[in-house]
Amino acid sequence: MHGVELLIPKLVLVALVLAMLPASFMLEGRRRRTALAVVALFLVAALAADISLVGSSGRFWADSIVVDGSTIFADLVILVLVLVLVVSRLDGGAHEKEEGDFLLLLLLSALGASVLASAGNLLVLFLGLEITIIPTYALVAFRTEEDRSYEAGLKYFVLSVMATALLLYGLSLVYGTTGSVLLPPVVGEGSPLLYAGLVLVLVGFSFKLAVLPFHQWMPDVFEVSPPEVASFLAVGPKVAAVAVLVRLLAGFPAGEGPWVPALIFLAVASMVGGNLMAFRQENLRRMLAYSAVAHGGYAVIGLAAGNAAGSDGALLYFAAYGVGALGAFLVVAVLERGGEGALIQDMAGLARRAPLLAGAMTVFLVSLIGIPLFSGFWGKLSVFWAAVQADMAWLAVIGTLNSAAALGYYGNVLRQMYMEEAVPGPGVTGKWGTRENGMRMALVVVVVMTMAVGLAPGLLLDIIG
Amino acid sequence: MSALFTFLWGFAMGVILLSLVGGFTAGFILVERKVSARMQMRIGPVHTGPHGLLQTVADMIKLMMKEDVRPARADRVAFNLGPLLTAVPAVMSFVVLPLGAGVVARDLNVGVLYFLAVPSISVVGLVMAGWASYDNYSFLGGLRAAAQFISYEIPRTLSVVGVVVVAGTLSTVRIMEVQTIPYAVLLPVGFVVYLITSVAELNRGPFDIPEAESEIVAGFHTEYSGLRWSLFFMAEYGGMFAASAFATVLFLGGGAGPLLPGFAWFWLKTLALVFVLMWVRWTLPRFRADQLMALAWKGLLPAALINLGLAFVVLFLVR
Amino acid sequence: MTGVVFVTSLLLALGAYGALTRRNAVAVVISLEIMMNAANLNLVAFSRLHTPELMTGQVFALLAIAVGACEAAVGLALILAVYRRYGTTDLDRINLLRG
Amino acid sequence: MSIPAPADILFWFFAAAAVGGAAYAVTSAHLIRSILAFGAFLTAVAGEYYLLAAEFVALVQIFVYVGGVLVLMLFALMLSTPGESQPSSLGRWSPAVGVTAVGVGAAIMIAAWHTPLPVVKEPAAGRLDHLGQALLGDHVVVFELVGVLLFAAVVTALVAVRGERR
Amino acid sequence: MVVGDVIFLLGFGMAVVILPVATLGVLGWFRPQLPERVKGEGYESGMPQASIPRRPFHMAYYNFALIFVVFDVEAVLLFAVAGVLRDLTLGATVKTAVFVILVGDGLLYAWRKGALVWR
Repeated sequence: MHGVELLIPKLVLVALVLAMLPASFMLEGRRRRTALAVVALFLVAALAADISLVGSSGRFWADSIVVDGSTIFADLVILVLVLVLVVSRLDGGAHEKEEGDFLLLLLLSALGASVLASAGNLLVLFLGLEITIIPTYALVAFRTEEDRSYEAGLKYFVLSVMATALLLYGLSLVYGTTGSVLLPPVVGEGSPLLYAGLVLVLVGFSFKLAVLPFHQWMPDVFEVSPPEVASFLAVGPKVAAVAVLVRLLAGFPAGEGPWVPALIFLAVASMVGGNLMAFRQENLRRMLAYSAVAHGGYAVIGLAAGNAAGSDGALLYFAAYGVGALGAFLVVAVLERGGEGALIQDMAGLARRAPLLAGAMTVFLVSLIGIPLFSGFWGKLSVFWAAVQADMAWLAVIGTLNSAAALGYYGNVLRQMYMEEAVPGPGVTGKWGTRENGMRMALVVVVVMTMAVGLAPGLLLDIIG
Repeated sequence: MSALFTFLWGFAMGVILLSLVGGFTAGFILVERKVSARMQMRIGPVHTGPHGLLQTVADMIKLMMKEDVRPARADRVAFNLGPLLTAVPAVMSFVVLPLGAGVVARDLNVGVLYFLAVPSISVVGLVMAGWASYDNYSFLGGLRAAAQFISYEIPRTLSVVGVVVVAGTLSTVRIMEVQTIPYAVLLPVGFVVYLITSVAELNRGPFDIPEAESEIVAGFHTEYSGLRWSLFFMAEYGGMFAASAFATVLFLGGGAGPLLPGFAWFWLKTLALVFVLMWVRWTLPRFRADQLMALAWKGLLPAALINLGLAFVVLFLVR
Repeated sequence: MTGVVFVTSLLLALGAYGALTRRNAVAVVISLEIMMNAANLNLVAFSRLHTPELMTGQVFALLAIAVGACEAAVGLALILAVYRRYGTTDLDRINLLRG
Repeated sequence: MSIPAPADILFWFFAAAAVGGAAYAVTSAHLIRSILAFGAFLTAVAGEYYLLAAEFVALVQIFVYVGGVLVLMLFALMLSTPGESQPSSLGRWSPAVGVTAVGVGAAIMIAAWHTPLPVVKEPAAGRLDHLGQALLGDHVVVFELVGVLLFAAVVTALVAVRGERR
Repeated sequence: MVVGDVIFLLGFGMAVVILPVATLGVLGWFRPQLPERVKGEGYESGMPQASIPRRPFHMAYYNFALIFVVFDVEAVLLFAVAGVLRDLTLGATVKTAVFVILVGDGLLYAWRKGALVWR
């Protein structure tokens, strides 16, 4: 087949998934470190292949699979995400006895996200979404020692399947009215039924993107699932969903039609609602969850703008936000393994107890707030700029005000870490708060990425092309 | 008007085939009692009619006139529906069964899948009967029956896939036509898997764990009596005949054979298979529950997959 | 074919109603499957409107049935796991998480 | 008034059965009745598929849903009823949800009413072959990815049920 | 002729359902009906019921049921392609084999996890 090299990142993921079965003997035994390192090497190879593909594009199997700038970009984000998570677990971590299962589910979900990002028709879109979501049901409920993780898993399942059903119904209407399953759909005149279908599709995706008012599953899931899973859920499926949403919306005339106000509503509601609720949280993970809802709102601004800058911006947003969120959850993982409490006030005095860990967390939080020269800033700038271009400057203003407000709750974490006295009790020790070299390496990598993207955002924009 | 005619034709075929299944049940029960008696050095029923031929008729009259007892705490709807949901799909499967060359109620273009899909509803009836009876033996029997049924469903279906791959059609009638060499020769593994799984799906010995009388009385139909109970029997014996006839269609070339007319060959093969099933039942000891499951998942399922691979090779050779 | 959409939208609404109001987790899964089936019926019906020989709608429906079955299997696995810890499948009584 | 074609009569017959079954499944207080009604619903939908010249999909529906998913639900039913078959009452806020659900359904209906749909075409001859060819041709990615999905489902389900009872 | 098939199956199904139900109903007039309290009790080899037959049971049932549903889908999808393999190239057979291997991986997984053991 011509241009098969374009599929290498996906094929590597498939190969890894298939190899997990024999590898799990090693992963759950004494050779765990070696096995994980090999997995990481494969991921690096896939990443290298993905980067070398920048600028090329292709279509496969009767346009079922499309590889273009946004696909390569989404693959990049997903691969980096999985790679960092694998590296962070090199020296153990929670559930290391079940490393094979954990990694297998994670890789399956990543494969699904990669497929979703390159969906060329509605069938592959639906299938990619399901392959992404189904493994996460088990991942969310991975902690057998916690009853609540199963409760969260079940609730997540119910809402997610409901979204799937609405999405499928919407897709069926899109197919029925346009007569084709190819992406982007051939809309032509448009019709009420088609628009009804599109709205249902958007509702379905809103659940998956966890934007208000379809966010209810997010805080519960973030509170009880393993931190690695939370960070994956916050970024991986979402960036893929945005990539495919862009492709879907490309068929519709920009800036008009009933879905534009719907998108604007989703964006504003999540930004405002997410931030307001994040203020009230005492639990660090729930705070991060609600802030993730707000961040989803910012990204939707890009989609609502409906122009090229907006769709690129939405993708860029999740990447830029993603590194910050990933880092924050790695810190959560370190704290959890060190036996710290889950509340924000448990972080009191972290700057003295584990200065480098606190420093890393500071970088991540600053990036999440959106302060210039850190990655998050460029994400926000690109979506706001798109809104201005689309004559929706007021949306950008609301967004900016919200970012300023977010300073409040992120700042609270910073204040706890630097200004408050540590409460005696069990907790993390050492500069990094952990003795695991893998985790330290992962933290350094994420810090470097946050700064690098912050200083040279052009790197990412080039990939989207 | 043709629609009405088709409807009535369907209704008539339903009546005919239902009576046929009823007749088979009566006949096979008698034959089975005789056969098992011979195998155990007994003589079986002899008193009712010449050589005991009317024994089953007497039994049927008795069953019809018996009181229909339902446990007080049983779930009324589910209890009544259980036997129906078991027997009706078994009879429905006869629609696509060619009883001899060209004699078929309706030749559906998805006949093979129909024959596998419709009887799979039976399992719902089994579980429901067991659950609704509100009785420990029934409950366990229903569960066991369901677990066994679903476990053997997969290898059974996969073994048939092999035949479809080679035949290139899903119509039962077409499969008989294109079958120049009996597929039992080409796909011996599939044939064996199909026969074993068919026996197991009917809960017949040596796979009769769900109704093992030494362990759980009569399994899921412990609380049933009279005509309702006989519906379960109809499902079993009707299913036995259907499975044998279907094996004849899929693996033994249908009515193909020298000298005798196709019709005769078809019935000969089918009845021979029915006899084999009875023989097996009264010869082999019962499996243990764990052996039963291990056989299905670790033995027959891989075998069915090997059969599928074999079918791919055969396909390559045939072309 | 407008009739089909009438029927399926009714089924979708019924399923959504059930999924949001039933307390028993198994009943919720039933409601969700009703919603999926409504969409499937749409797909099969629309297959007849556009180039039936391509079978796109039917392939989509087969895919959706596969997805529905997987969802049901995973969902009931979760229900089972919850039952073993909480001793109930009543969603209202499973609420350790706040919010 | 002309006499409606048999296909139309059958269509509305199955539609009524499906809606009736779904309504009963969603509202019945007894879980066993819900499951039974769900089975009736599934069969009615399979009838619609068959009528719409999707006989393969219809039988897959019977095979997978009635023969598989329904059995799984019956197994789960045995869990949910320790003691008596407890009626599972409807939630407290059902009127509001009901209004919303009806609103969504009505909105789709109105949209459908105002959208002209193409004329129904004759079913393709040899459609079973077309289906297989589509799965191995244009939609081969879907076919293989369903394999991945099924694998993922096995892993997910088995991981989700693991762990000891407390 | 699909409509004909449906009508036929409907007629057939009606006959198959109505006949047994009618027989049950008609014979109900002739049968003795002598309810007694003891008759209504569940059968437990002559003793009063010791436990209620509504209890959680063996995990293994569920493991098998979960795997079953997945493989059910696999088997039935194979029918969709099995019929045409004869007319297509070798590539089609390879594609089908890949599908079988992908799902077969699930079987291996279950096997390795010990989910296929009746415990």
